Amino acid sequence: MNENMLMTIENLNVSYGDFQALYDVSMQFPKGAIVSIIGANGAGKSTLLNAVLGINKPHSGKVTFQGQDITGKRTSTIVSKGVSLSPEGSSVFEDMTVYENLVVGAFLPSARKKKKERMEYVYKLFPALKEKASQRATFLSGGQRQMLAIARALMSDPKLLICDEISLGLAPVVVGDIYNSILEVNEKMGLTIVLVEQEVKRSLDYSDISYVLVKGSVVMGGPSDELDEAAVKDAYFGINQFA
Amino acid sequence: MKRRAILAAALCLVFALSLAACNGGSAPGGTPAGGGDAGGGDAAWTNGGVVPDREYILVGWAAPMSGPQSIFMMPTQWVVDMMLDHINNNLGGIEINGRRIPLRVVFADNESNPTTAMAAAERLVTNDRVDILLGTWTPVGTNTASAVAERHQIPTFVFGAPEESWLDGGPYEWAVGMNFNYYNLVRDLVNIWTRVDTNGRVGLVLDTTVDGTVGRDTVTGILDELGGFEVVDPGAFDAATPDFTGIISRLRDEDVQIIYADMNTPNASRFWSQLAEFDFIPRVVTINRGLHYAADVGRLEPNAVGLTYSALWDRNYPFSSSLLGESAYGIAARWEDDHGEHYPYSLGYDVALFDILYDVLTRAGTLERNAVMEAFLTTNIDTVFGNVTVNENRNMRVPALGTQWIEGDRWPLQKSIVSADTFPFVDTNLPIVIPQTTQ
Amino acid sequence: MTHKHVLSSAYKLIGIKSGVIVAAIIALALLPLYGSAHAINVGILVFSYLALGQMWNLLAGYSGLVSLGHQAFIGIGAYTLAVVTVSYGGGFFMSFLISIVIAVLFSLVISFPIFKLSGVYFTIGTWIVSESVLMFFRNWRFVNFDAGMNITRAFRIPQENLYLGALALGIVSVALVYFILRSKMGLSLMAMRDNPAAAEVRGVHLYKTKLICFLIASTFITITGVLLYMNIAFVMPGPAFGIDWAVSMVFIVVIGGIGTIEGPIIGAAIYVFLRQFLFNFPGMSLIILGSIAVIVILVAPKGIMGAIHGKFGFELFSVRRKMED
Amino acid sequence: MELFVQSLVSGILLGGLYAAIGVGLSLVFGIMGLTNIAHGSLLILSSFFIMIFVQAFGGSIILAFAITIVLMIAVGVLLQGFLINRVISKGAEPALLVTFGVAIIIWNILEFFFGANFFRLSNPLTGINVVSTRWMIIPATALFNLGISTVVILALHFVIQKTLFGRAIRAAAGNVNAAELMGINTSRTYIYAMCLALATSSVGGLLVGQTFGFFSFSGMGYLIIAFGVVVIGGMGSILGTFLGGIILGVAQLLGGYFFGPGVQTLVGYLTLLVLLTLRPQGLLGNMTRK
Repeated sequence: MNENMLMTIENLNVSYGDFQALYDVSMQFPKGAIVSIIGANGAGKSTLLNAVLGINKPHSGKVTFQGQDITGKRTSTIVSKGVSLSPEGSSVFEDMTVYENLVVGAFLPSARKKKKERMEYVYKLFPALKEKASQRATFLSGGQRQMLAIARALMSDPKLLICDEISLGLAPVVVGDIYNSILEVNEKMGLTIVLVEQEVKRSLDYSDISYVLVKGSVVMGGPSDELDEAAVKDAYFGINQFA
Repeated sequence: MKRRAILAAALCLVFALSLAACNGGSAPGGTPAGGGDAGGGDAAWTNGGVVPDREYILVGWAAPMSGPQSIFMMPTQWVVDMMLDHINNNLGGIEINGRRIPLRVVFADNESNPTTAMAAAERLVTNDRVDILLGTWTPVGTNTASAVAERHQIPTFVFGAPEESWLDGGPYEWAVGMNFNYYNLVRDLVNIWTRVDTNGRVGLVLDTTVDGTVGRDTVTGILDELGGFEVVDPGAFDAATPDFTGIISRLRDEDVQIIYADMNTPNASRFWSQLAEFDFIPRVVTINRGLHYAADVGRLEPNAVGLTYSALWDRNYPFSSSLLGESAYGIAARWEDDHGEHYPYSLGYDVALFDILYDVLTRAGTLERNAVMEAFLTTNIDTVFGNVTVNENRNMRVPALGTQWIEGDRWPLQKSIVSADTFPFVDTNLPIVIPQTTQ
Repeated sequence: MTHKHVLSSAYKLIGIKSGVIVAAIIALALLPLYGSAHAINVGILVFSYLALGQMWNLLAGYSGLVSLGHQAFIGIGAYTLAVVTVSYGGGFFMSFLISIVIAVLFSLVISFPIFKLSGVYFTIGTWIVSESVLMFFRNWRFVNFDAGMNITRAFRIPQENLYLGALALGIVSVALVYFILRSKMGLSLMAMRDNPAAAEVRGVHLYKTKLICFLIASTFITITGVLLYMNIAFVMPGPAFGIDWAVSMVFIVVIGGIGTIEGPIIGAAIYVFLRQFLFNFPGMSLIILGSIAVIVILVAPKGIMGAIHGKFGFELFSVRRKMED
Repeated sequence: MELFVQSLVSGILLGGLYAAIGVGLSLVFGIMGLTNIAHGSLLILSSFFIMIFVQAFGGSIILAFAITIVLMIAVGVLLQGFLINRVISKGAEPALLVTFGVAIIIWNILEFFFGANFFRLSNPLTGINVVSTRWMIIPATALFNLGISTVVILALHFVIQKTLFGRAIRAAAGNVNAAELMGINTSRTYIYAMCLALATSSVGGLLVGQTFGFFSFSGMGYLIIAFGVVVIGGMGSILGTFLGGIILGVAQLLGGYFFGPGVQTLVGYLTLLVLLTLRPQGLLGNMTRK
């Protein structure tokens, strides 16, 4: 396990009752890289994230982060190690103001010290949030909620930021802005990022490594530039032998 | 499918058989004080059954051993142990069918609730197969036990409720009572009021419980008869009332100098402190039912000296227990030595109970029900309540005398009998102390 | 409503288990002949509490209506019995009839405010309704205020008749819930419980279904109240509308196994036998009862039947629609 | 006319006490959506603790109150940590029965030690009237109740709204998974919330102990008041609870003024029901648990 590998997933199996959702999923996440996970609806993307973040307990398999085994640990413990997730549907705290959402984002003791500095950075990254700072999150638009979710995830000063389908239901121009901000964060702060997406082309363009999930198992994986877009699309739609 | 059907069958039949298993009275029927198992014979007992053949007399007592009314049971265990020891050891038991056999008591907790009270009484009769059933303290205990008496034709003795409320479910064929008469109770309180010079304006502060309801009709009747009194009635209040502001303001505006209240202890404490807050303390303040226990009354703020109420027993009654031969004063003093606090009035009832039980069983000489009932009905005995006989309502009427809390010698507060007109044997109408009145 | 497919599978199902169940019912019905007075007395309690528990189960277990206020209906049944027999000298049958009418009217009236609430608000709302009814009866001269009423006519009822009445109530309550769940309404009930929003979308008249269940359960609890008080024979507002009725219903259903038909059966038996056994520990009984409730929940949150169902997949009254395998 | 003013004023003062009784429940109710039936018994438990420590430490009620708060926090940790946290995810009914069980256990243990006697906490302010005119009488004790209750509620409101600890609690109430994603251990947050609730309930226990006095089993009586106050105010809204308390107090006393003393409590409950149906989520209710 060389030290530049931030997180690895080995043969992860997850099932809900007697329905198995993930089959022997293995992935690597090198430090500083942008890794994308591509898969259609129901391919098991969110199940994978929930298993990694400890929201539901995996059946078998191992997740190690910076050499430490975090399989099935409590979500808050995993987050305290430096993993952060901007969840699908950007579940912001509706009854709190934007400012309060961000403050809660910096709940961890390590993040609390740098709260001021990170707050400036995040406001610079997503200027729209600064104007809405004292408004309750429930009044934000779709795009703004997504920005708030990512900003909130950044507030905990993570080592690994996972973005779960941040483009879902957003206008293309808004998605463009968000992706550029993410690229900036990756370059500026060397933050390892995982993009979970349904959109094949953009995933390949923006990421260093990509994995394709079909019906709960990894059918393709490797450096993004080596993967052929057509093959990924076929796999994605489960046309040829992978189905 | 087969396996499930068999499992289903097992479940149903086990369920049916376990119900039938109650037949053998398998569960040990209560832990009778004074030892002895109550398993007993298995003769069907529902109505007119044969007496189970066992070597002792079993008395079942359905009483409030938990919940708000359990305060009445404070002296009971002490009295039961003392009396059973005296009867079984000193007197060698009671002669039944020519042989002296011991007396045993088995308790069942009615949790101060009629639902549990009925279950407790039914269990004592059908499971423990007691020879005599006792049901005590407020209609919750007395009326449910009397209902079981009629249903199972078993001799039942009940006490601790107003005679009028008990008889509301009567007349009973198989239940005999030892209850105070509410008319006499109020009559003595009114007697106190006549001996204090006031403007004769009486304010009623009565809640909606049995005492408040019976009390309102009784007191208005008596005051009309006597004349010279004017009743101010702001209306019945609910026991869950948080505040007496409205009532007190009304009484103050009507310049009332006598208050006749009937409420539980927390309301009495709240009412008394609100009277002080409104600095409206009339010359006579009678609070019935809430001031029975010295420990509770001692916690009233301001000081409760001068408050009057109707005490249902007092150690100063010049009588003694026929069974123990000891005076009421002596028994109460002994209890106070053992427990280090002011004696509770229910002590008198528990001692009188055993005087009566011993006398009835000795005279009956058998456990056959009709003979026992006959013995109950012909009771004429001297006990800590004085001479006790059964009236036409099958009730042994015991006194309820006007009493006042005064400075105590042994305890901070002490009871003094100030009005005993309805009970000729006590002639000590002690002087009435006026509370620190603001009028 | 009589969907061919449902009925056919129902008949097959009934065919196998009915013999067993009917045998048990006969054994219980004959109990007065061979059982002791104590057994009959306990039987009255078991089947009355079974009826209460099964109805609360219909509300909380199947319709998602967690009520803490159904002691109001027990009180209404009790007072109907008291007023009809004592004030008007009517008979028991008359009391049952009138109690049904009052129950339907009262549950209709309170359903307007109560059904506006959902979740925990509904639970608290029902309790506040019950407390209001209690306060009303405690301040009503006609029923002798808080002093209570003695149902003298009920003193001399033979216990066997009460037992058979209770048995009938218990059996009908189980059958009622079983057939409601086997019916079309049962389907919408389950849909409503699992996902109210989705159910609403698919045209399930949420309000109507909930209302029907509420009316059925409330009326049945009222009748059980009448029978219970033919046994208790002394009604006071405090205990008749007391929260301890709700405690016993929750205990029976949750310990037995909520959302199962067998749950309340087991729960009622355990509750009554436990209360009888605890008479041997006067003054301590409630501590033990409370502790057992807490321990069982920790060990088997889904209740006893829930645990059994989980482990062995055993269902006496299964309401699953099985494919014709 | 005087009685109307007196009833209104007494109603507001009484409302302060009702708010103190309800505020602890609003926290637990709002955060965990837990219908805490044991709230009343826990409140009375704190009254008994205060009484014990007053006797044990020579009559200083402030010292006794401080020790009681520490003890009630310990009770909170035990109750939430070992019992309720295990059951809360299993649905409403099991949590309901567990809290019923806890309520029964507490009042019966109290009854085991203290019997059915009536107790009262002494109040140095008894008998002093702040205002004592023909028109209106305001006893110092009642004003003290309103004052303390206001202070506690404002303090709690500040803690919940402005501090990180309070925001973490609100986050856990809003969305459990999202809160966990912030690194907030929601189980431990529930324990903190329960401890905070029991600490504030001790204030209720003190005021109830001084004003009304208490038995071991008076808990259930105060539970219905707490639920009423919380439901009017709006689940989880601390200020709403204060408002709810005042409304209930005034409704009861004005009900007594207009319709006679017998129906004071009944009018209070009917007001609750009317308000509940007009605004099902309560007057200031916003924080409903997802």
